[in-house]
Amino acid sequence: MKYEITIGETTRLVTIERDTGDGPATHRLTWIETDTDGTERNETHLVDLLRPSPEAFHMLIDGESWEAGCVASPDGYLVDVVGLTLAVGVVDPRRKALQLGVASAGGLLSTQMPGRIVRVMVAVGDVVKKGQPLIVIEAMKMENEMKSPIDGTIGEVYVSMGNTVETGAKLVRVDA
Amino acid sequence: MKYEITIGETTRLVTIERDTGDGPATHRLTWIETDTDGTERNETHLVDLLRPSPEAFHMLIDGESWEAGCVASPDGYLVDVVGLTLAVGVVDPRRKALQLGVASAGGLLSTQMPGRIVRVMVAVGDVVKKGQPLIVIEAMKMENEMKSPIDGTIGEVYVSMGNTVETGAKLVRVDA
Amino acid sequence: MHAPLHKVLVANRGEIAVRVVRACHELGIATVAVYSEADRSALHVRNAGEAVCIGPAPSSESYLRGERIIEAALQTGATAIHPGYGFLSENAAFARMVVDAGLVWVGPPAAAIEAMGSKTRARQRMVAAGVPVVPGTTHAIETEQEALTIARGIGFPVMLKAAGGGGGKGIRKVDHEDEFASAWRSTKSEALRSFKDDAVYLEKFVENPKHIEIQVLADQHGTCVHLFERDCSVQRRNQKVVEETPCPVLPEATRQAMAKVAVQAAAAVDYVGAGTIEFLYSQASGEFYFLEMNTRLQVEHPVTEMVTGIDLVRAQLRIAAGEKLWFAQEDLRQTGHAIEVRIYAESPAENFRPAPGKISGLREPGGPWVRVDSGVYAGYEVPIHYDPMVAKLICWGSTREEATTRLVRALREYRVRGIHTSIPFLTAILSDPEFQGGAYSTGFLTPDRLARLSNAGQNARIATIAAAIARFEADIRPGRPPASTPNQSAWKLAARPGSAR
Amino acid sequence: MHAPLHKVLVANRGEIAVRVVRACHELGIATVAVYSEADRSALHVRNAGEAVCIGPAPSSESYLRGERIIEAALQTGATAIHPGYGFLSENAAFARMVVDAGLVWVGPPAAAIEAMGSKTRARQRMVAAGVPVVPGTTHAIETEQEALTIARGIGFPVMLKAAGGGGGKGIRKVDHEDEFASAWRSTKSEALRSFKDDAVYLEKFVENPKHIEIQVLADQHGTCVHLFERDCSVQRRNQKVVEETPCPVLPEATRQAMAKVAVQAAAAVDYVGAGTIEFLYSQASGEFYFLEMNTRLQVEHPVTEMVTGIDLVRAQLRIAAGEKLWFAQEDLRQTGHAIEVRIYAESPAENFRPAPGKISGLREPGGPWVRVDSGVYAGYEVPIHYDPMVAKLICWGSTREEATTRLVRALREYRVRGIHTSIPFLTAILSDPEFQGGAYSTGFLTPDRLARLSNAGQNARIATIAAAIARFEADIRPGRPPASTPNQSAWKLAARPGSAR
Repeated sequence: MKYEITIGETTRLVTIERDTGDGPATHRLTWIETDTDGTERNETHLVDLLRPSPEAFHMLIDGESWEAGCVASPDGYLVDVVGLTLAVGVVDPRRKALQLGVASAGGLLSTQMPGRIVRVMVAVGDVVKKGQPLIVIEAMKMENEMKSPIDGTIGEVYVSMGNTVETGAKLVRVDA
Repeated sequence: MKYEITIGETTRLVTIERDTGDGPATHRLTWIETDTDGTERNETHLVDLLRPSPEAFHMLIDGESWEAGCVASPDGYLVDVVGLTLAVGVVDPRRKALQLGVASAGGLLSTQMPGRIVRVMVAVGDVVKKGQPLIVIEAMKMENEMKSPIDGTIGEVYVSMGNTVETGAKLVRVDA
Repeated sequence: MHAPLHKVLVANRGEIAVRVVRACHELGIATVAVYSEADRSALHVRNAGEAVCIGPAPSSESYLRGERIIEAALQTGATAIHPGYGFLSENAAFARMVVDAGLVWVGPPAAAIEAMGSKTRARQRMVAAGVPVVPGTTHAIETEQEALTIARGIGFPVMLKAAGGGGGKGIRKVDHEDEFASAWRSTKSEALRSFKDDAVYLEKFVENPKHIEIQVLADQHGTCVHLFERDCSVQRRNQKVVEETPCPVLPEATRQAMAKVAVQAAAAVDYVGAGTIEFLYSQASGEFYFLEMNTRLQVEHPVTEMVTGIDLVRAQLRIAAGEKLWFAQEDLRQTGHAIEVRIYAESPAENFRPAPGKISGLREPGGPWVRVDSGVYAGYEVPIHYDPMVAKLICWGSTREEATTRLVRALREYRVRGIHTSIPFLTAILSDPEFQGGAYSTGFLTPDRLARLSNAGQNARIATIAAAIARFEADIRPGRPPASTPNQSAWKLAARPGSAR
Repeated sequence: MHAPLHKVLVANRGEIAVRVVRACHELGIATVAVYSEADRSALHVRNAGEAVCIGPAPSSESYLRGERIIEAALQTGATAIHPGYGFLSENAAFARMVVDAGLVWVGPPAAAIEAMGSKTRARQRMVAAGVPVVPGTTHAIETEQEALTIARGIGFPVMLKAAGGGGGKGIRKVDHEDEFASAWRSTKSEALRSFKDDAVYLEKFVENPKHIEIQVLADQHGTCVHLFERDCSVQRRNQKVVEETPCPVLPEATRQAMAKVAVQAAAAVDYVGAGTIEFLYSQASGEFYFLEMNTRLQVEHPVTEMVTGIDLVRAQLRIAAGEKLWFAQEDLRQTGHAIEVRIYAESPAENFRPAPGKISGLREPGGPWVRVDSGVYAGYEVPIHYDPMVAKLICWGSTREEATTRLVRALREYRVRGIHTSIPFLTAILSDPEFQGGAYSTGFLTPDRLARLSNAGQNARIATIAAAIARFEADIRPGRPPASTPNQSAWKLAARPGSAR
């Protein structure tokens, strides 16, 4: 199998298969790594995977011991390595073409954290600028301003003051 | 609901129902407790149950904070309270009559621990005494003799040397 | 064991409630936890002997409801109340209510809380007691014109501070005279909003100071000792992030002078119990100034415990029970070095946004001289209603280097799955050369350094591999957990020819 | 950091492998774990930097295969091998192979291991060095007749011991002359079976002694210091169960005399690294006798670390790297008190049967001065192939009482679900008045006391309630987890009128 795997600005095209060699490895991964000076080289890793508990991936990568937590996200996985969680995008290139028809989330503002809506600063029809605060969410004694992702007009407001929202909840739609 | 609950030599007939009072309690339990001097008195407990993780029961019993681990066993539950695990028998008296037809496990020797069979000291047809060692299981660098539960004749041997056995595995059947 | 403290109600939540319950149980004292409806599953409820629900999730309807808490104490037969830190711990009216209800208050007398509660009044008391304070006014200033005149006298930059302030709020630095008018107005209105008191005073701005504080313990019989200093200069938004003792750069003579002043300050308000006197220390001039006194246990008390061997919570309880101090000043030593980091449910890489949620997996570090004071467990849902601090990690070492490397090791061992935490950020701070040098000031976390440290610790290749495997396994056998559980793996290995070689 | 110890291979498993990996990482040393096929999921594999599979589950085919382990070291670029305790740690031939392969051996020279490996040879060396040994023979005895004559001279009861013995095996007490013949024959045959050497010697039986041992540290430059004593007298089947320091009843003069003798003993064999000299101490006579030397780290080393502040594993590594000792004897102090208990996967109430299996839930205790050295984690399957010790719990306190009550608190906080452990038995020991008195001897666990303590800690009413609720919920809604998860509970509370009052 091949996947396009994206972290931040970097995308790697990773080939992965079950390892059938004599060693303890369970998986074999290869990709072409582009170094900072632009040169390209093949990277291959043999991985022996074990899941010691439901949330943990323990991997012996070429004999090196690493642990990661992997939680599925809409675009791929949230992967935690030595305490830092990275958003890792995973795309199957064969399916990519099928997904091009889906509308972009451009003007949709949703929340990355659960919390309580303490201020709604716009109403349907208001004209807003990119970066303008639209909603304030309180979580853990801190107020957090949720800003407009684009210039536009408020098309819909999905929440009102006092609402409790979960991660991923839609807040406001801004129409360009 | 009513259950006969047995720990060691003591059996209590416990009535349990959902609590519908105003307090935070989720369950209400009552039974007649016999004190050491033979006097009987009613015991009633209001319990607020929470399962903070799959293996743990956290109970506020009349406001007291207690934790127990409960794992189902053939006869009821293995219940761990402050580190000590007790075998607790639970019988629904309505179903008890139905179960009287089931044969007793009298002559069946099974293992309470996983391990490796390192000695089989009897064969089918051997006459054995109650308490006579029949099988030796090794676990964690220690040898453990498994003894005949009754006087009788060996009817069947289910394991052989070198086998690895799991908890609950049948070892030998002794016919009276 | 301690007759007056037969059963203690702990009027707090989180790690500090767990900490106090532990100390009580070690002394043979029964405990009562209180909890809000959002905290039924909290660790302090699991660990305490009894638990009473005191109201809905918002603190104002539960942990701040003094009369409800006292009612819970009376109802359960508790004989004393320990307030922890935060919430009602520095509320003099509550302390008085507790005593009036016939209960023991595990804390200083209400009068001492009051004397230190107003910053201007505290400054007056300290000046009277001969304690050095940051140059400035000891009273609230009436008019903008008067304030500007004083500011000119002291010289810019100056600090405008709310008299009733605390927790890093109601503080504003003014660099130039032409910013003064707007700063004056906004400080006053913030003070009114936050503390219902628009009194504002003025202090000289101390350039790149260290925040150093002295722990004191005083009994009810007039004896007061200090337990040396803590350096809490690593701060973000006026909140402490890392604390250590000893301070790596404090000259011995200054340490002693500061400690002496701290004991004076405590004596000036007839202090009883555990308290902390905070100072600003200028590395340039060698001078130090009284900042404020915290009339309660501090979050960072463990580092003092680790180097002195004194259990401060146990000491609070014994003092509250009327015991005389069982050691003298000259019995106390600083042995080795201790560092604490505060672990928050937040995402440093996303501008430190709060990150409540379910902790799907947890493995805390262990081994020698590693102390975890945690308020959470595997499977716990960190609620959105309270402070995001989920645990403290403290390491001791025979030297500062040993303590630091041990703490880095422990942070790298820490596994918290399901929520973001400040762990990688803390690891980066401890690995920073300026931190390691020891001379860092409260200005350590400059915007540049903050940006660098809060994005440290990426293991992009490892994350790439993990994500690829997770997706591959999900595609190959959907619905099943990717790859093998331990047992299956052992079988697989055994079944595969050649793998045993 | 330590050039000769660039990367260390840890030739062990379980908690001690985790312990050594931690010390290495704190020193900036890379680590390699080795593991058997049954240990792919073991904690030391997760915590180490690299890991190499060295063979099937049985120790004889993995952890005892010296040549395979050395191969793994060379293949991964490790420059040193730390053996932990047990397995190959006291194998002189392996120590020699390691050095011959050009690797650093983190342990004493092979010659010192050999000198102490044979009990009769060690006794000869100690007598020559002026160290008091238990009265008896210093050589193996040839004939039964000769042995009986010696036994009569010493006076019954006597101990027959295998010269090659260890770990509590090959030892037999003979109370009367008429039991002598059969005891002689069975000790010899057991010695041959267990140690491939039927040499047997004879010692006076010391009545109700304390088992006291002295920790020593020696560098490669001729300096040797002691780190005081440990009292390991709580034993079951000659296995230590609880260890503490200081010994609660040892007179100071005896402590000093014993420590001096221990340093002499180590010097007599040109010892290097961490080692332990074990003594029997008679409380009746005040005399003490050399028993044997363990030429490796001990299971119970943490209690010494807690009272001295010296990290013994770090010290082993620095000594192996060639460093001179960085402190002198007079710098060392015993501060406070430390106690360790060994937590086994076993069922005390069922005659201590081993209890391997899956740990379905785990919550380790925390807070001040609580140290957990664990080899397991939640979800781990404790294998049937190895020693049943799963963790050690160590507490420090400023006094023995503080350490004891803290340890009881920590044991009561410890949650291990899914397997039986010795936790309730250990709690009962610490609560026993004779243990608390401190004068207990190796005879402490009499059959009566053992029966009582191994069945302690029943909470029958609580278990009754839990089982009733579990069954009720299973009957009411089969297939669902009984009762609510934290979140559901909060909703339920919120939805129920009146509950908020």
